[in-house]
Amino acid sequence: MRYISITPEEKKRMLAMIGVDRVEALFDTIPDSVRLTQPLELPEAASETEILDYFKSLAEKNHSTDRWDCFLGAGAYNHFIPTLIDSVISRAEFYTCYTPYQPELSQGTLQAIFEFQTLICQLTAMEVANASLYDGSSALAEAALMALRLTKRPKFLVPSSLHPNYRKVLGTYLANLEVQLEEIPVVKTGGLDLDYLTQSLNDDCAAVVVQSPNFFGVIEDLREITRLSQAAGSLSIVVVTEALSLGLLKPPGELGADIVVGEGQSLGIPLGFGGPNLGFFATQDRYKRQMPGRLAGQTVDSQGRRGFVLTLATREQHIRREKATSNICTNQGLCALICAVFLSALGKQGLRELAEQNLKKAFYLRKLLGDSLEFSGKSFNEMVVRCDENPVEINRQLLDHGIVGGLPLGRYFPDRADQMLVCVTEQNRPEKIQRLAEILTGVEVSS
Amino acid sequence: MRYISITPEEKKRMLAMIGVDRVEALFDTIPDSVRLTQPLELPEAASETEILDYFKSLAEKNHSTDRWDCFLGAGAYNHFIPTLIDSVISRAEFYTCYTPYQPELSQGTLQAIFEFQTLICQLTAMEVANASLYDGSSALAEAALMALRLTKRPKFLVPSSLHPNYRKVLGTYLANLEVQLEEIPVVKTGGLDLDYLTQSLNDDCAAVVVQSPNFFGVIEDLREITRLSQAAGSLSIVVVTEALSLGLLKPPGELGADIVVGEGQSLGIPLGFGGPNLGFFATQDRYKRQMPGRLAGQTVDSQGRRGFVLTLATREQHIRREKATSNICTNQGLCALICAVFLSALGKQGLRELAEQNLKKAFYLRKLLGDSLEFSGKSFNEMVVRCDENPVEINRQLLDHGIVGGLPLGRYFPDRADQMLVCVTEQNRPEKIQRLAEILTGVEVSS
Amino acid sequence: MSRTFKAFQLEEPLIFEKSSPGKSAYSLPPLDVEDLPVEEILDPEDLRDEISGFPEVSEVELISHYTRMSTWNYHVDLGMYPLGSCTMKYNPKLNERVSRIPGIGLTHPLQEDEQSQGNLEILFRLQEYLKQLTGMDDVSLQPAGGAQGELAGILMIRAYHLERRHPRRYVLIPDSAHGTNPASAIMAGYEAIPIPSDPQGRIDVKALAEKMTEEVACLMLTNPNTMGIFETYIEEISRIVHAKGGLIYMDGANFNALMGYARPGDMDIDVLHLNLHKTFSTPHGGGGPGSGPVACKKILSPYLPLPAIRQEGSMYRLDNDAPGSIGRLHAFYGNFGMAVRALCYILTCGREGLKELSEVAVLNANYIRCRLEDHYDLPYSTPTLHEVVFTDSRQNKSGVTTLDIAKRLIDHGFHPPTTYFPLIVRGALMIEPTESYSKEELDAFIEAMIAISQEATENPEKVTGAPADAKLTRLDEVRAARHPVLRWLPDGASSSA
Amino acid sequence: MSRTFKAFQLEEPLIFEKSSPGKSAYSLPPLDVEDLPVEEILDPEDLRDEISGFPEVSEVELISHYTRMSTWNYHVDLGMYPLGSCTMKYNPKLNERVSRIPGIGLTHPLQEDEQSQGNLEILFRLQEYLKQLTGMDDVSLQPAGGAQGELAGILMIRAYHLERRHPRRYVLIPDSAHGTNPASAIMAGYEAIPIPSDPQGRIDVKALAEKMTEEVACLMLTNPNTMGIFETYIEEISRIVHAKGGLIYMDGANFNALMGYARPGDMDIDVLHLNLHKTFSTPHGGGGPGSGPVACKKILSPYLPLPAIRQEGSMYRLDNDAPGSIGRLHAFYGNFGMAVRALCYILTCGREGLKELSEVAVLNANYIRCRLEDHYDLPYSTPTLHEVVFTDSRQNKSGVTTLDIAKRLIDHGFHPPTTYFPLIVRGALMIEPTESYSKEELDAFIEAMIAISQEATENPEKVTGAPADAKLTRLDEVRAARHPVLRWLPDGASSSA
Ligand SMILES: Cc1ncc(COP(=O)(O)O)c(C=O)c1O
Ligand SMILES: Cc1ncc(COP(=O)(O)O)c(C=O)c1O
Repeated sequence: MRYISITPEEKKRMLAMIGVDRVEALFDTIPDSVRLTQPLELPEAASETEILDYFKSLAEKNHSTDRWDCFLGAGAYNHFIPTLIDSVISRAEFYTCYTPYQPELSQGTLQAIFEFQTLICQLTAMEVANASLYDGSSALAEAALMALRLTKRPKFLVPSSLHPNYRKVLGTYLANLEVQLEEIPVVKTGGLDLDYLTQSLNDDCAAVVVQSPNFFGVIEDLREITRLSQAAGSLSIVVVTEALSLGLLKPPGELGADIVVGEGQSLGIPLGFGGPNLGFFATQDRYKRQMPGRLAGQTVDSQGRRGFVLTLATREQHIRREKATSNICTNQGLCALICAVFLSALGKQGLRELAEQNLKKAFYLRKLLGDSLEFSGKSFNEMVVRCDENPVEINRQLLDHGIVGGLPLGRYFPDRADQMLVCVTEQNRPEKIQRLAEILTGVEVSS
Repeated sequence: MRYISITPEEKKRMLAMIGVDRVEALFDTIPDSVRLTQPLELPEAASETEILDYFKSLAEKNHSTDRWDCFLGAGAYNHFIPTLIDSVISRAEFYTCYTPYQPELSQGTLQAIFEFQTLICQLTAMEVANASLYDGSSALAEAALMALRLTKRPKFLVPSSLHPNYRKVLGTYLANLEVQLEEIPVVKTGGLDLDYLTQSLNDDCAAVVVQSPNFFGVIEDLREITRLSQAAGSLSIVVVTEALSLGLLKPPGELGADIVVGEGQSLGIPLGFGGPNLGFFATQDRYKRQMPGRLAGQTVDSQGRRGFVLTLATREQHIRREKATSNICTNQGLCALICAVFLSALGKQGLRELAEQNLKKAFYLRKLLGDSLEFSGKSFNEMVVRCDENPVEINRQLLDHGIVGGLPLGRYFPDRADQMLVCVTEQNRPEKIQRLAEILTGVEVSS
Repeated sequence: MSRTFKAFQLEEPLIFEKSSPGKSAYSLPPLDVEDLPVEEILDPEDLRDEISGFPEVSEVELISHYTRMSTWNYHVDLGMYPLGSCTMKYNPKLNERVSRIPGIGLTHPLQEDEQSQGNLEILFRLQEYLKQLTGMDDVSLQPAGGAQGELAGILMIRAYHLERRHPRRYVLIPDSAHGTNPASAIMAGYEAIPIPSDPQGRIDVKALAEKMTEEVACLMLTNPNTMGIFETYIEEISRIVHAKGGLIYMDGANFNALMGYARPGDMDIDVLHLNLHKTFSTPHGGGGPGSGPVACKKILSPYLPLPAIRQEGSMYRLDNDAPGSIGRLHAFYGNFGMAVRALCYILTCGREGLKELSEVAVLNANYIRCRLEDHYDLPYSTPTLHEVVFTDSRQNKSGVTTLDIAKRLIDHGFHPPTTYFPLIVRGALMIEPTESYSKEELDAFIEAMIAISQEATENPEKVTGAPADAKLTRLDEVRAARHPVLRWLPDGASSSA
Repeated sequence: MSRTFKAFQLEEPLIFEKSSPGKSAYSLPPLDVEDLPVEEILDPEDLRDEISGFPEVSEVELISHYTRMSTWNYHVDLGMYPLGSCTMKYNPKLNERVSRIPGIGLTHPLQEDEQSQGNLEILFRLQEYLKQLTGMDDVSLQPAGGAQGELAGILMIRAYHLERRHPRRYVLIPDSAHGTNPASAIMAGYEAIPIPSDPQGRIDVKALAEKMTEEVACLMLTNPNTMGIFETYIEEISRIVHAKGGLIYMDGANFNALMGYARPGDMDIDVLHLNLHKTFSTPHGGGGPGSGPVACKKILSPYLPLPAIRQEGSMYRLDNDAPGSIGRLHAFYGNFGMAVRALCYILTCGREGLKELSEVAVLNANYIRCRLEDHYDLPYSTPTLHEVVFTDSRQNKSGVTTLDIAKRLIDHGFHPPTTYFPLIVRGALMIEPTESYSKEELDAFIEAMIAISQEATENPEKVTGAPADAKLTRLDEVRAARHPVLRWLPDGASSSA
């Protein structure tokens, strides 16, 4: 067993020192009645070669984006990942260490978290951000819990344009807490119904949740929504599933958001079949003691030198147990590092350029799709298309063209069974965008 | 340009400090007449995405061993490479540093070289080994040059069973030094002709060169050859192109070799289209001051603590210039590290087990080939097969079975145009070995 | 040879402090469609201004930035990391490689099942193995961490009770439990009632019997518990809880003690979570990502999070159809990449290997215990499994505390154990060696601990002033919390309370 | 913020000293053919005994062994590494990734050309770009290092003269040349004649004219030379050499100074080598592998090493057919992996980028020169390009030498420059910053150098006693050479002279 460093000989000596004769004796506190008597039904150890062969054979059974042009988005985006990221996160110094409980031995991780928090603040234009949460959906749930703590009000307004899986996770987290979720419909633009929102807002409202760009790809009028919300004494929680959009769009913090949560996967994290992802959480300074999750803070050592520590731990489960702001312990540390490296690598110019490429390439498709678009609202890199055929069927055809098509909306919205949510990123080649448009519209693209 | 860290603004300030106005002025010592006036005809900078796409498209044009079962050996062997090797050598600490000229800042590299030298000594059963040479072939050439220095005799006996490319490199290095190379033929076993050798040995002989297992895969009678050589006052240079054989076969050092050189590629280094490889060089302690190449040695620091340095530098070009034992400067440092990691990972048991697997799988093919074998001598993992058809033609057929066949010997030996040198390693699957045998012999294998 | 030496390392400012205009570390292909001005596509007022203070560095600087920072971390590849309850074992390189195979990692979670058969097989197979290892009937890999696994389990318990028309109010939690346990119970809408430990360090069965009522939804048990002690009276505990219609949740964070020796499923456990980032060798990543699969008995299967992964003939598919389910906990399927690594680990170790891991983990902990018990106070004489908890009570006499001992271990070249946890042990020093390290490494740790106990008497300032040999001396945590500086600001100013 | 701080690091014995029976770090699949005893296949006397002292460690130990050792190295990703003549520039991560694409790296060198078209394209394309960059007519990528490139070039020159029936006897080599130059000349069967440098640090043209006879095969010139000085009189030099039928070899190790500014091909150079591991960013690997392509004018093309890579229509093929060739220098095609990286680098930088690299490399060197010339003696006032050589003559007055200054730089957190080379400069300190590092890093280096020059006067023992902050203090190199211990031996004994 190459992962064990004690030899049989040493085992014997150690057992002798301990004063037992067989290693089994060390397990004697386990009553016989619950002790395993027969061997587990597990395979024999496999060699490295066999394991690599096996996983490669599994890989062959997936339609991966290195071999297919993929137009799926919906909360997980196929973006460029600079090579240097893996060089950084493959350093054992970063990936094998624990949460930085001992700051003197963890300044690398702590400084990186501090930088990550700052970058998220810059990106969202918020005042504070935490060290990460599991993913965008649970970050939203945590934001709702925080809004509950802050407002003690029982109602959340949630648009139907929120990512349906986020909606479900929110439901799971709030299920037992005696709150209501009221749904706000969307209008023709694809944005949420502001009139409906106005009417629904009252002093029962803990928070208005709004995703922008929303699940249908449409950019919401955040300024107006946060204004309405604030007027009703409610908080506004802005959800961002496509974090790259923050490279270009006015950040929620400048538009009045109280809490901004979202998914950072776009920022350097491989699609990875949906995980690990990166939940981010930002809010205003005045709310920081109600935030969930870890926070790195700057301080000094006993000689006055700058250093970083985990701080405001009295919010956390390991100190406050049942009074904690959340149960979260392990978060998505390495993904936060990835995100920090990604943002630092792209930097001011690169992030903008990448975001613009997404906008322009998606707009190129929008133009090709013309009348087939379901919504009139402006979008970043996603859009909903009405199809003449069943979208699932269309996707099957697309496979023959080396294309993994968009998301058939019928999967989540029975009344949208004829629609497909399509995402275009910088990774999609123009030929494939054209081919997609042709198959979706039946009209040949002249190029 | 992401590989440059000076901003345009900084450039200006630096130029001002230097006292010139344009950066071009710094090049004023280059006469106008030889200065480049028009831009180079090189492509524009390509992005990371484009570059990855390009190299992946090139990869598709190769028949690589991750997709084909490969029966080529002949000095480059397709062996298992433990994953941990790349983890070690991908540490920038190891791969980005220079030759350890400053020992206080290079103890990691130096200790690794010292370990490598020891491992090569253990493997070959020789007393000293250097820090590496370019590859097996130039290591042989350097050995010949050393034999010249030691004996001052003008003749080398070189068997026809020496790797033909090694023979060529030897020729290149010795071309201008007034020495003769006399060829020793092989006998039916595939081993060199001992009678011929006996007759050719005289006091003109600087060294007898012998490769074992030889180019035809046959294990030579090293004990007898070194005995004969020594009796004539000649040195013996043993060449090992398949270093893995040393995990099983009696090491040259126990059989009387004066110098053992070879190729370490088998020991953890990817095939890599033939390079980088790893020349190793080992000899007896009494010859160490005539060795080419770098040597790490143990010493102490001014406080008496153990440490390592490059030593016996008076053999080397940077100290002795034209009187150096060789011109070599940069060697194959990182490949030596790979080899050290590989040998330490496999260890005593693993190396033996891997070597045995090669032996047994090759023997399995030997049995299937039966009468088609050209030579009767014992072999490790390579053998020569006589074919009914043109081996190049056979190789074409094999491709259809996912097999990259052996080496058509006609490429090097016109009189062996009907023969193929086949290598079997632990990487070849039994089905493919069977298929190969079937196609080579025309006889179906019952399994 | 002493374990450590002191040498220079390099400082490094914040990335923002290195930044200057005109540097960059990226390259993008040119836009390959029509290049319209952004303003023609979006309303100018929807566009953000340049992000002030955002980094601008070259690739070279970026790499040296993170490389330097990395050298300030202690980590598993460097040496023993005996952080109790965290199972800081070796993270195999093969896992990392396998998880980076493009066809596995470069896959979109919303592809049709037929397009993801490889990945679904990974999930399915891992589930099956975890069922076998734990003796439970069903598994969901969705929880993205241990705490989320707990939440899932408690939500399932609640759903179970709800279906029986009575969600109940309380969750019983031993006072030695991890903080996530009560926090998770609360998030599921319960109140937590602590159960004291008995003088042997186990759950006080009498107290349990007293608190156990029909208002109690479940007991949250950690087994072996956070003292490394097996809950030997598990059967009695189970009877007490089940007799009142309650269920038993097991925190399986300490499963590294049990593999091949005992299975929660055979102990009447109803639901548990595992930490793939502990027992199954996936890296801790400086704080995640982890993975906290939840495993349950049949009675709780209907409530498992969605989607489930099912095998139908030779096909795997995602199943969202379970009306009783607690629903989703994650936008997709949890931290899939960790599942890949865990499966790779199980296949590498195999049946025998996994058992040997637990065996050696327990052996090592007992070896440390036996060699240190003359030097440090052992609060419980009860036999322990994979970890051992000492206290600082002997060293207190010379004014040396657990914190001091921990910090002094740094100077001896070791990461400190977990400190002040479990809460019921005053000044706890919780040591979990795992199976990974050599006897030489264990001995060096033991000797460092012994040396510190001597220093505590002979030279206490050395201990209370530690660390002296780390990048920084002790950090002012009070100041960090009183005047929080949680981000860098361009003008050197800082957000503060 | 000071550049360095001191903190503990971990010691580590030799791998042999960690070894004990029963540990292993490997796994192999079971043998999948008939398992005959080895003795039935081979003669027992052909089999070796167990290798005594061979390592036996676990994977965990192996990883921590090399990880700890790695931390004892200074390296390019950590900071500036101003080793003159070595061009210690950043080694792009993208190069490393590209070189590890399985379809490129997992290829056998003896496959038929049709099976290796991708790799042959890499070699061919790189050759074409190097031709363009150097202005030469032909390139071979076979030499596995700079020194082998030199050997190749000199052998080609010899072959050229031999074909003209007179191989000639001498090679003229400036006294400032790198040691490999004379060593290579000797290996090709020539005698080396040194040519002195003139007071400006250039080749003494008069002396050259005197030594240049019809017995001289070639002049081996380094340009810019090892002082970083361009050989401005290159045209006159060329006339002198060529007039006597001699050829000019150029050591192109310093090509990082010239890209986009000048081409050896336009300077009447007949043959040169480049160091891909200098100018073209392939990593130095702690001493290789490198790559030393040789480039030549048409007159020397027939002698290039074999095989050549040719394009025929849309196919690439290896060509072994050149009767005049000097033959092979490598069993296969040289260090192919380095060619992959170099091509990746050229494509990444592009025409403009390569020029900018040279520009900034020269700018940085001149900036350092200008900021240090008040503090260190500059032996030549001649303008320099990509590197600058100072001496220790000012510091000598207080007993401080180049060696001391170099060692003291370590304490300041920098890798020292090249020392005592070129040989013609007494106490040379040869600084080559390259284009990679930031101005902050250059400034920090400059300040460290200035601080040392102050220390040399004010506190010379600090300098002569350096390094104080490295893993070890100065090592006893004399002892190493007098009593060589070149390998570990099981009994702690050692081979010695
Ligand atoms: C006993 C115990 N339970 C639960 C947890 C929580 O696990 P996670 O950090 O993955 O949320 C931990 C981890 O620290 C633990 O030690
Ligand atoms: C000027 C000069 N020439 C030649 C060489 C030799 O190159 P290599 O080390 O690749 O053999 C070097 C390298 O140190 C050098 O600096």
